[in-house]
Amino acid sequence: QDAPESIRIGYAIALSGPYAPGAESTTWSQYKLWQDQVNADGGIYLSKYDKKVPVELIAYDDRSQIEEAIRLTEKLILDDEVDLVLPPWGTTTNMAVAPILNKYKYPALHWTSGSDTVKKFGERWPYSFWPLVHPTEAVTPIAEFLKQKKDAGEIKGRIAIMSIADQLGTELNNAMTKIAGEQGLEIVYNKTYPLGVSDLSAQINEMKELDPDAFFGFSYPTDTFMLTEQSIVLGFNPKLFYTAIGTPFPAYKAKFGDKVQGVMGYGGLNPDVPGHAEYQKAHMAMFNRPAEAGAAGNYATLQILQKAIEEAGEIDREAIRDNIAKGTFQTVVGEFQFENQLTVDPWAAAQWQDGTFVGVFPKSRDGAREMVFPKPNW
Amino acid sequence: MIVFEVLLNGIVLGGMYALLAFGLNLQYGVARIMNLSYGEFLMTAAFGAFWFFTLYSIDPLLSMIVSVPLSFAANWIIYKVILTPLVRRAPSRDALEADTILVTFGLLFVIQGTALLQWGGEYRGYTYLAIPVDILGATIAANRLLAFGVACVIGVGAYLVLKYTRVGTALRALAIDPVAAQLVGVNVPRLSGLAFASGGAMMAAAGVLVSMFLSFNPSVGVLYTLKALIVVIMGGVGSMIGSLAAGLLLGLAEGFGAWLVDPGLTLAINFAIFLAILLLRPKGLFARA
Amino acid sequence: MSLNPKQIAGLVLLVAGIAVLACVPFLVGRYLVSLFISMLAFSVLTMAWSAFSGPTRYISLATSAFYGVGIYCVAIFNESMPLPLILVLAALVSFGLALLIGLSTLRLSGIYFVIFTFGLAELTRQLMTWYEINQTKSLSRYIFATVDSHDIYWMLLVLAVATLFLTWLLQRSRLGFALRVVGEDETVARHSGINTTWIKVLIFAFTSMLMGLTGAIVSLRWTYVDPNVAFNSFVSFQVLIMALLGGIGRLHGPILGVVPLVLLSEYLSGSFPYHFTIVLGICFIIIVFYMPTGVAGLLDRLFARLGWRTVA
Amino acid sequence: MLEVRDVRVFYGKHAALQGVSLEVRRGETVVILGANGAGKTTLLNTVSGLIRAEGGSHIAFGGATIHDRPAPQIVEAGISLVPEGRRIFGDLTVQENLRLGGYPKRARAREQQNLDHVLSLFPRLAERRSQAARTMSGGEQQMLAIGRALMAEPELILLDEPSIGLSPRLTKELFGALAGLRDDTRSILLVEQNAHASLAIADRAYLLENGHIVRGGDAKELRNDPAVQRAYLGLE
Amino acid sequence: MNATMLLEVDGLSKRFGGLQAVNQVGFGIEEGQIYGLIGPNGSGKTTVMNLLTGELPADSGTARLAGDNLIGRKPHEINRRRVARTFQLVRVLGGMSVRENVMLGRLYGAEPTGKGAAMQDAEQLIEEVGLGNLAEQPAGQLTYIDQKRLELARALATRPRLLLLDEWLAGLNPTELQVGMQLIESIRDRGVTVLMVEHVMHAIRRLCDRVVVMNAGNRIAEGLPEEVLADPEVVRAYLGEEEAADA
Ligand SMILES: Nc1ncnc2c1ncn2[C@@H]1O[C@H](COP(=O)(O)OP(=O)(O)OP(=O)(O)O)[C@@H](O)[C@H]1O
Ligand SMILES: Nc1ncnc2c1ncn2[C@@H]1O[C@H](COP(=O)(O)OP(=O)(O)OP(=O)(O)O)[C@@H](O)[C@H]1O
Ligand SMILES: [Mg+2]
Ligand SMILES: [Mg+2]
Repeated sequence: QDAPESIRIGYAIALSGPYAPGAESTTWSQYKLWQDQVNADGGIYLSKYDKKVPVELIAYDDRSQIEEAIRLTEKLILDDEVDLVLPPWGTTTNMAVAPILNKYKYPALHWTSGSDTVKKFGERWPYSFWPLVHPTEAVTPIAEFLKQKKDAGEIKGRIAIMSIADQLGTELNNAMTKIAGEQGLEIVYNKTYPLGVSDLSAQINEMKELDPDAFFGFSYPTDTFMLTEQSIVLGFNPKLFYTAIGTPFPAYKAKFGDKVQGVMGYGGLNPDVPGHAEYQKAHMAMFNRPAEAGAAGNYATLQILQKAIEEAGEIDREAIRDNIAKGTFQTVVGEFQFENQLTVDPWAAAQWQDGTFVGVFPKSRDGAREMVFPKPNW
Repeated sequence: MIVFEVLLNGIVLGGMYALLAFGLNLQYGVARIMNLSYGEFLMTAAFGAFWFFTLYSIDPLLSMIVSVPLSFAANWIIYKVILTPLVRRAPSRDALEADTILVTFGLLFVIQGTALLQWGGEYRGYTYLAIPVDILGATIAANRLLAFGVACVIGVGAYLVLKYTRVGTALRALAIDPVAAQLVGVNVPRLSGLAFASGGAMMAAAGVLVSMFLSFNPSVGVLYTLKALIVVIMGGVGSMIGSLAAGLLLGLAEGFGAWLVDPGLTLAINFAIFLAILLLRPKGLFARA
Repeated sequence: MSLNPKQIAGLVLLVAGIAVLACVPFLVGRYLVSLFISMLAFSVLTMAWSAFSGPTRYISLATSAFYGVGIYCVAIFNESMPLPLILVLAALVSFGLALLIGLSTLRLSGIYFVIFTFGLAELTRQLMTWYEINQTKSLSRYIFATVDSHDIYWMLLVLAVATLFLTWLLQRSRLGFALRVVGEDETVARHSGINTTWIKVLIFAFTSMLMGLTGAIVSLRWTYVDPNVAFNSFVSFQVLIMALLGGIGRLHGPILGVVPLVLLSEYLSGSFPYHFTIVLGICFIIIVFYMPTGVAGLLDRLFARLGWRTVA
Repeated sequence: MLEVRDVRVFYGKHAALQGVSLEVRRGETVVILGANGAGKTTLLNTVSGLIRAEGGSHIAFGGATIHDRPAPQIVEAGISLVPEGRRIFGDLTVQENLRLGGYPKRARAREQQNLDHVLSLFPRLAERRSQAARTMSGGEQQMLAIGRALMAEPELILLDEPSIGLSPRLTKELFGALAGLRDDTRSILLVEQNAHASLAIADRAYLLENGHIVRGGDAKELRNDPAVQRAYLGLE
Repeated sequence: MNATMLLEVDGLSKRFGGLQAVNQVGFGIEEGQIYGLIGPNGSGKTTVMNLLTGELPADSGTARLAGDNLIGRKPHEINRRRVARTFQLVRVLGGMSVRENVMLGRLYGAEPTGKGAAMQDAEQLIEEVGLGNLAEQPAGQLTYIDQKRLELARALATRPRLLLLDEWLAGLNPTELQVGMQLIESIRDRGVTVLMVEHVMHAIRRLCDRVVVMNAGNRIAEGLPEEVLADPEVVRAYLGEEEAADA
């Protein structure tokens, strides 16, 4: 049997509309980078034909609309008959296309969706993998850490929470509230705010009055930037300062400079693993900017996929799925292994330390750094 | 004390809302163009300030010297090249509105798409004048205070110009009846273009100021357009003081709503206030006569 | 009612067209079916929108509110209620919401009405978000409906045909006439014995009900719903744009806006994925310049040149 | 000073003016009579530059060609129109409407004098200076429209049925004022249905029918002409 | 007042901000009459019409049409109680044809019918007001006078008992005025009571059975046209000296 001319991989993603910027910086830039690198190397080695086969990407614009994402995913599968489908960007859209991918038995690693709810979909959607850390795992180790500090008498164990009124923010808030209760931490402030607010200084002032030990902003990029700037201006200096999405962005570091020292964020990576530096170099060469942690993680999922294909030796989607499910993968952000389609011990939280965003939890992970605590004042 | 803090924050935030609205008010209230690509000029100017600042360490305020006239010129050209033919051929105001909505929607797409390709999707921001200023015990960021100050200057300035100068009166006349305006010797195409371009210039100024304290990416334009629309309508089309008042009201509502009710409801409260105002005054706070 | 030969021909064509459309799922692949679903959904939304906003010139941006209400009826009750009942509920709730909105907008006109409806839709979304977070402690809902996309297609087709028929009836009726008068001059309408309040609110609510139903049916294809997805204000704008492109005030205008725009978007998003918005934006500008009366107007002129006249 | 030669105007296919020629001399009051739909408004709008005439038409003012100029330039040249339906700026105050009348550069220097003059002509406007024009009564609005046109210091003022909606007393005052307006430099071109009053103050008159000038001549002569009396004066 | 009164207005008042536009105005119209309402510009005549037709809410007062108070009702209710009006600044439905404009009145007014009947009646009314050959024209393209005719036809199509005309004769030349006046007479002759606001004294004298005069919101005189027009106060406020001499 002749080798295929190319491995045709499709994706329907937000190339325009409100999701487009996020999708660009985290996801589809990585698809392009990966394709470039794979093809520069001659392609993916398929043992069945003993040949390297280049990757061909087929892109559609879902215009940030769910309905379109569903339709175009079907189009990729039925009309273009692609070999594989790469996932879209964002929890919402990933959830929307997962049933389709599973219906047609297309394996996918849904990187940009963090939600505790996916845990119950394992059996329903056997072809879907959820490599990112989910809210409960993301906050548990931090709460445990605070508990230790409290027991050691270093802090009183008072925490303040603000969360954005979106799925991830809400889940993080719920998870934190629950675990804080279990760990005997006191929540002194807990408020949500809607997407699109442009001032949170009054809330920061309120929190400042309460003098909490730790602040958790379960936020999205715009508000991550805003919470940080307003906290600096108002001199809000809890010992632990956490903002969720957007914290690892190079733009965040660029904006706040050395002040980011000690700020914590969602997820994480180990920048010291082999390959990471090369990856960053290639990223810089292609996009003229460093890759943020989320983008690097997204790139890692492509490495996993590639390895799974190589192990299958042909485009056999069932085999690829099984390979992902049972393998252990070394990637540019660290090791991955799946259980029930969820990452075993994913990076939960990271921290800016000396200009680099590095994973600090779970401590058991290879390359986990020691926490900087308390965070130096702004 | 906290009351004062909330009040101050509300006012300053309201100033920003008003700042967003002035330009649109000129473009829609005077030049009669519903410009859906309005916010894109804010976004572009914000990027301009960002690049100047990060690449060449040029003060964002200085960058206005470039971006404001540039935006003026760009809007002037858009008005002359794209919009004037539509104004000419429109048999009625409704028809013109339909055409301009479609065209500026297209323009929005073009600008936003180009920005995404050129500048990538990353969030941008820089730190400028993020220094606390103490006002009677309340702390506020200097950059936000600056935006508020500029909003007041532009708002009151534009109001005075429209109300008391010859050109201002001509602009208002033009907004009411372009045909009759010709009969008193008003050069309608030129003044309309001027109003439209000035609106774009104001938006660029707003963009630079807002970029000092809010992060942005290529898709934020639409959000600002919608915010501006709400403020313009709430204040009354064509009334600069109306926009200022509406902006302040929204800012205060947001501040006090967050404090007294729930931060989660701030935007809901904002919309509710907007709706309530329109129910009481169907043509906005400062409806024409 | 007697028909002239041309009308009979038109009718036959229409029935044949519907019959062909009904067979589409057997004729084409699943993907094309999903394209048709898109077109049908937007056709219903745009027809319903045009039925009210076309003649009255009250441009509504509240489409997303009713659409979202329909979606949420499914999201909330899909586990606990049979589908037909949910659809009835979606219709009733969106009708009720529209009555409320309609009654509150009576004193408004022009751009004030437009932005007011936008504000209302956004308020709905904000309140829904707040309610979900504070009451259910979760923003998301899941829809696991067992409805095949073919069934969704047929449901939408029925809805579309019903909408077409109803808007046709409306346009010919006294009520439709009164709506046009309202659009021309409301003062004259009132002084000629038209109860403008009642007519506006009734038709607004009725067309909104159709939007709610569309949302309910379309959402059966979704899995994940949250307020931002369901009450996406972009839908309101898209419907407005499609109606304007098609040409307002004609029965077939909405369809002439929807079909080309969906096809054009489809083509562009495949051919110029990374430049989609730019090309589409340029297309819009070109369309406005060269098709000042919308697609319907263009066809009229084309047919006129060929010596025909369009039906309806 | 105003010379209209062979002016033709079409609305789509409908010919509203089919070759109209007339002239207004300096210091003269000329009235145009015609049934409704004859094309009177069209003629005045064409002279003011609001409507474009077909090729071949010619309009000159003070020796200079003006039919190709935009409306604002024609105002600058010294022609002001009091348009049909008044078209005052409803949302502006009376005072602002009047000041706008003085917007053309030609009239800026003497704005205050002109304003005083207009206010003395129509004292009601002085009383209502800061009222929004929209809320003025019909007749008050008419005064405002005339006042606004006078503010531009026109050499030729075109009036399109100025007496519509005025009370008998004001109509009289208006015609009195119009008679008073004329002096050696200022000319008036008047379109009026009130043929009695207008012929009384006019020097010359034209009859316009279906887009054609059918007669023209001395106002007194026309007033005594039985055919004119039958058609325009309502006398049997 | 006697039993044949169709409309009895009493104590009608309306204030705009600081301006008392209508002040305690009262009068009565007998069925089958033509009744004139005159007064200087800005004296409140149009405002009275707006109050009677529900366009503006009255501050106080009543207006009984055959005993049924109109004040407080909505315009469409008043119209369906057989009161129709025209507007001082013509209002036609510019984008609709002349025929459709008239059909409107018949489809919705006091005796709503179906489309067929409305079409027939409309043809007849169009003929009657002299727009016979223009039925297909968009109303917006008619001349001013023709639009006024059209407004009248539309008002008549609603089948009024009382017709309010606001300067309907304004802008007609003397010859056209003759035709217009005949038209109003013929309307009266078929049983419609008319209340007309008019500045054309010639028409007031010829048509009106009674006249009421307003000045600055107040009723200053009422009576037969000759009486009223000779009243020194009316002369001073409204007619000006010369006209009085003529009369
Ligand atoms: N905008 C227009 N579109 C089409 N036809 C028009 C338009 N304006 C005027 N007409 C037609 O042109 C002719 C002349 O109209 P014009 O308004 O000049 O008459 P006029 O003499 O001023 O009449 P009136 O005494 O009623 O004011 C009329 O037959 C009218 O129907
Ligand atoms: N909406 C309003 N707001 C404020 N003032 C108003 C309003 N409507 C009318 N007026 C004022 O009320 C007075 C009466 O107006 P109205 O229109 O009734 O006069 P009229 O008798 O019909 O005059 P005309 O003969 O000139 O038409 C006028 O002075 C007018 O300026
Ligand atoms: Mg005329
Ligand atoms: Mg009046």
